[in-house]
Amino acid sequence: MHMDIPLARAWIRTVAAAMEEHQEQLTQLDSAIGDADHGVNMHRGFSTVIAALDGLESTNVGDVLVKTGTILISSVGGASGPLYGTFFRAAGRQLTTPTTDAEHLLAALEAGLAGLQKLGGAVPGDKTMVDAIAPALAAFAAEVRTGGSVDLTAAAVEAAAAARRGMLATIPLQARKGRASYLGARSIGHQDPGATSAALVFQALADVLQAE
Amino acid sequence: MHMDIPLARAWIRTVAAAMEEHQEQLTQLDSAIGDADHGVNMHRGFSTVIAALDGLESTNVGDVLVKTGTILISSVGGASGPLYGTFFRAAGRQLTTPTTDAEHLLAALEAGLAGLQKLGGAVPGDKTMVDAIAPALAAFAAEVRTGGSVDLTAAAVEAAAAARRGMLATIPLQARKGRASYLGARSIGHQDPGATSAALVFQALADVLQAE
Amino acid sequence: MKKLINAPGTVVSDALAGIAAAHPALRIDPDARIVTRAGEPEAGRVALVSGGGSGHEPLHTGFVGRGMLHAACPGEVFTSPVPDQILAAARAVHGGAGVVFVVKNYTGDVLNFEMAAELAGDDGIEVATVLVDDDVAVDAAGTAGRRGTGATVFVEKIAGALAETGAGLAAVAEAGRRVNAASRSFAVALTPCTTPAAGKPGFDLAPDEMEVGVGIHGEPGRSREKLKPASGIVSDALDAIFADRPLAEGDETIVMVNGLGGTPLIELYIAYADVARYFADRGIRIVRNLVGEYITSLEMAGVSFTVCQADEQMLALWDAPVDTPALRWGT
Amino acid sequence: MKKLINAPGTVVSDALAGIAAAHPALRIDPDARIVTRAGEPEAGRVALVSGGGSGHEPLHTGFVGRGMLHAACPGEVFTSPVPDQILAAARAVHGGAGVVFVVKNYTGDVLNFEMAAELAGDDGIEVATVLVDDDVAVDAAGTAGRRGTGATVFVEKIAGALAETGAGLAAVAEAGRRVNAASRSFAVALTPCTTPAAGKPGFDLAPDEMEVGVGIHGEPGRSREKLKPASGIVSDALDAIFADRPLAEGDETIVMVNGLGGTPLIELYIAYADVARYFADRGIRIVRNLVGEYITSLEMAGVSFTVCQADEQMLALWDAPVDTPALRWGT
Ligand SMILES: Nc1ncnc2c1ncn2[C@@H]1O[C@H](COP(=O)(O)OP(=O)(O)O)[C@@H](O)[C@H]1O
Ligand SMILES: Nc1ncnc2c1ncn2[C@@H]1O[C@H](COP(=O)(O)OP(=O)(O)O)[C@@H](O)[C@H]1O
Ligand SMILES: [Mg+2]
Ligand SMILES: [Mg+2]
Ligand SMILES: [Mg+2]
Ligand SMILES: [Mg+2]
Repeated sequence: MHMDIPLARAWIRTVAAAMEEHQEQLTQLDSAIGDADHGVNMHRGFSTVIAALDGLESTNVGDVLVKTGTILISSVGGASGPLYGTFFRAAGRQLTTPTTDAEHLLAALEAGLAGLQKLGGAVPGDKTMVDAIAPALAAFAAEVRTGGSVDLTAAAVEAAAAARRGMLATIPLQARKGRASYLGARSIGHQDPGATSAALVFQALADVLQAE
Repeated sequence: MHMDIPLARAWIRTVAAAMEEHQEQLTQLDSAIGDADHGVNMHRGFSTVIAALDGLESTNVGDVLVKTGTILISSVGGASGPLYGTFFRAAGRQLTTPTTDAEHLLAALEAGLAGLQKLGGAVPGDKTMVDAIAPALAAFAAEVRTGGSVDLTAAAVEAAAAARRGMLATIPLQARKGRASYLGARSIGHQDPGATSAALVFQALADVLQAE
Repeated sequence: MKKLINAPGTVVSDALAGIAAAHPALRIDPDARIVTRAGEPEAGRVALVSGGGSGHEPLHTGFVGRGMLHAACPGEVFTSPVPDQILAAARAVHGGAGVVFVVKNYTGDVLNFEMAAELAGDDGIEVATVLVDDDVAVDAAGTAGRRGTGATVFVEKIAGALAETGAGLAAVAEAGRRVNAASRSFAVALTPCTTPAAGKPGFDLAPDEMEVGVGIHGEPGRSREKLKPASGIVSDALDAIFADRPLAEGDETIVMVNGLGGTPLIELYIAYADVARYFADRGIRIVRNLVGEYITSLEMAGVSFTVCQADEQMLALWDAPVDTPALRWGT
Repeated sequence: MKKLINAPGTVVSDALAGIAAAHPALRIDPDARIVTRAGEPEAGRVALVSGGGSGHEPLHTGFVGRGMLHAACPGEVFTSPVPDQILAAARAVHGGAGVVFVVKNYTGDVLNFEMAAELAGDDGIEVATVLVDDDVAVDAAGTAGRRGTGATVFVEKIAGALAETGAGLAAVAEAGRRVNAASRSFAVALTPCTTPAAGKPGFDLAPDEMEVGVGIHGEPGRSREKLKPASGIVSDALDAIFADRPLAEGDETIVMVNGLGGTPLIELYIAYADVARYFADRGIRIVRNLVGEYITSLEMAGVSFTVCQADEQMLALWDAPVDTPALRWGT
């Protein structure tokens, strides 16, 4: 299985649908340890993205992701806009061909995470979206680099599961980045909203690949 | 039974105690159809009055009532301050002797009511303190002027009962004076706070006379 | 009851201490309970005195200063001041040219100011009273008469500016009365408020209800209705105002969208956008406006609308400099 | 959720329409979502741009005008603006002498302003950023750093006044940074607030509880405590401020007692009386003050305290004329 332009578009559309579906949940999570806007932010961002993708002439997979990131930056605001925006843009910039295989996609997503971390300064354990994305990419890498077969779908399914575990693992953490860090020890016991939306991003990738 | 200066003081002290005891009730009644201050107003007024009476050299019964009214005017504010103040001042001005009998007291209280009505413009049925005071004085007058004996205590007991009936009779009325009138038909079904405090004034008179 | 106070009984005196500390251009007499401009009395100049219950801040204390009031006498929360207090204010600012009392039409305010005017007369102070009664939610018939609400701010600003020019007592009072006659208000509450003394809200409202036609004392309004969007609240309020005093295309107005205490400014601007649209649709001009909190009901959430049909004199006086804690413009 | 709005999704654009209608001295670009002074850009003059999430009004839109900001870019409620918006603001007011970004220290604000600064640099606009981080309720270690709260008002006033004198980019930014370094804040909430999008309060508080050390985004604070009288709240807040940045007898300060949105002015004055007493007891001088609502959290009841140790330059710039919707004095 490779990722081509239609598949990349389907991924982003599925992310958008997931953000819409989970808008309320993300906002309520953000209400507990943040400022109650993460759901609206993600929904506003991705619905702007899919409207913009409709008119996009893309010649390679990266175009779709770069465009996604650019639109996120210009429509979301907050912390998550620049962070997710940078993630997609930095990933997209690596994908200069009409289709891409698991290995290249992984490298691109790793570049995305590196960009996100460089911008936001968060490391795993800080109780942020990084706590879902980093384990997702580690699981993806485990499939791609050490597994015998290089099955993109299987890698994405593993990544989604790992993202979900990472998301749940944010619950006992004390936040050290973002708004939740202001709460100190009171941030413990709450699931991070950004890690939750990140798990949705990887679940969407697994979903569209499995649906193929 | 006559009213002398100590009895007049005892009356006002008993009124003050009643206002303190019923402060909460008066405020809650005023909360329903007014601005939630009648209890505090009456309590502030009468506690200022009794402090001032302590130092008062009075040569006649009227001094006590005039002083009461003057202090109410200068310490209550709101509608009830000038109205009760005028009632006691106008009544007191009629009582220029060290003791007074039922007939003179009645005439004085009638002068008080006249002053109050002249100032506030309310007539019986407007859902105000007048609805307790007017029937109280009518009952008092019935005892004094038409009864064979002229028993001040009996007259005061009748007056207190009539004031109470008048107070309860304000419940079904629609207010036409004071703040409650702003509510229009929504004032119906609530007991008037001023009629309630007025009933306390007459109950206090009956109480001190009966205690003699 | 959650309030940033020290004790229910010291709310007004504690706040006066804060006003004294915050505003060096004001003089506070804590015993007489009056707030005046520094440097009073100023000889030969008509003085404006207003007052009423506390809990409506910035009214009236926040409007003491050059171009507006000379003195304010704050009563207890939602309780009009006593005559002695009003008299003390009149004495403190009387410069020999008379004193204008700006009185909101409530039985308590009217009676206490009346008594004070009598006492002031005994003192040789000439008093003229401007009664403010602009609230169209109240029928004048069968009631204590229309309440005085938002127009009070307009009356105090415009009459205050005229007094500043050296105009005489009759002229200043007349200007205030003309502003009142040209003004109408209407208010809607989204939540009740709690007086420190009562400790409980004046009424209960379901999450989808509002009180329509409320005053500024936390009392229930004329009716309870289902909550509406801002545009619906605005058009109901303005319909009521214009039904009472119609305006024609091209008429010039001063409009105030006033928060009742608990409504955030962002919402007042939303309401003002709807007000501007309503006026534009009818070709009526808003030539001056105030959007903010000017006359409040403690922490009540809600909004009041005041419309004044303004003539040239009113506008010139409106634009005249004012320098008070709550209203300040011009040089 | 009871709000005077038309729809949760149009809160910011509706409010901008209201601001546009209410303030003829401002220009609103509804598409770019920016508010600027009329007559921008003014050639050769350093421009101040600020912005952040909406819901803190009057901050920042209410501080656009002579002597303060040149532009504000309001984001969605509690959401920092996007880079395009900030860039549009910078372009609209850039007079060739550079632009100062006043940025409250939140991850979102910092990142979006950073991106905008990069884009502005590509456009040839020189940008200097003043980061505001005055909230002592947050430990800088192990967190996203101290939040920017009340000191923002001081920074915008003082740096804005300096820009008005024709000072250069570095000097204006440096003045802003000095004000921030000299300022500390602390806030306490008595009730939560509800964002239009969430529809429910950010936390629940029992009738006898308060949240201590809150920010301005409706989030819970550092701790929950039993409600105290105003004097206790004031001394806790000022103790925290002075523990972080001690002041000595005779030091001169500018102090702000700021309502978070739902607290009536009468209560802010009560708190200010306690503040004045606290300072007097220590011989520290309050030489200027603000009491009112300047930086809010929607309808949250509560209060924030900001103390700035002011030197002569700061005081002179503080006193310089300012003419904005929410702050206005001088000629
Ligand atoms: N420095 C950071 N690095 C990575 N992720 C971060 C950082 N700061 C915040 N986040 C993520 O952003 C999420 C919040 O996003 P959002 O609510 O949209 O923005 P804001 O916090 O500005 O309101 C957090 O739950 C967290 O996962
Ligand atoms: N015009 C009037 N004449 C007689 N009594 C009146 C009049 N107006 C009001 N009252 C009485 O005053 C009472 C309210 O007193 P209070 O609450 O102390 O003053 P306020 O209405 O100014 O808050 C009413 O319940 C009513 O009985
Ligand atoms: Mg958030
Ligand atoms: Mg009352
Ligand atoms: Mg009252
Ligand atoms: Mg946010």
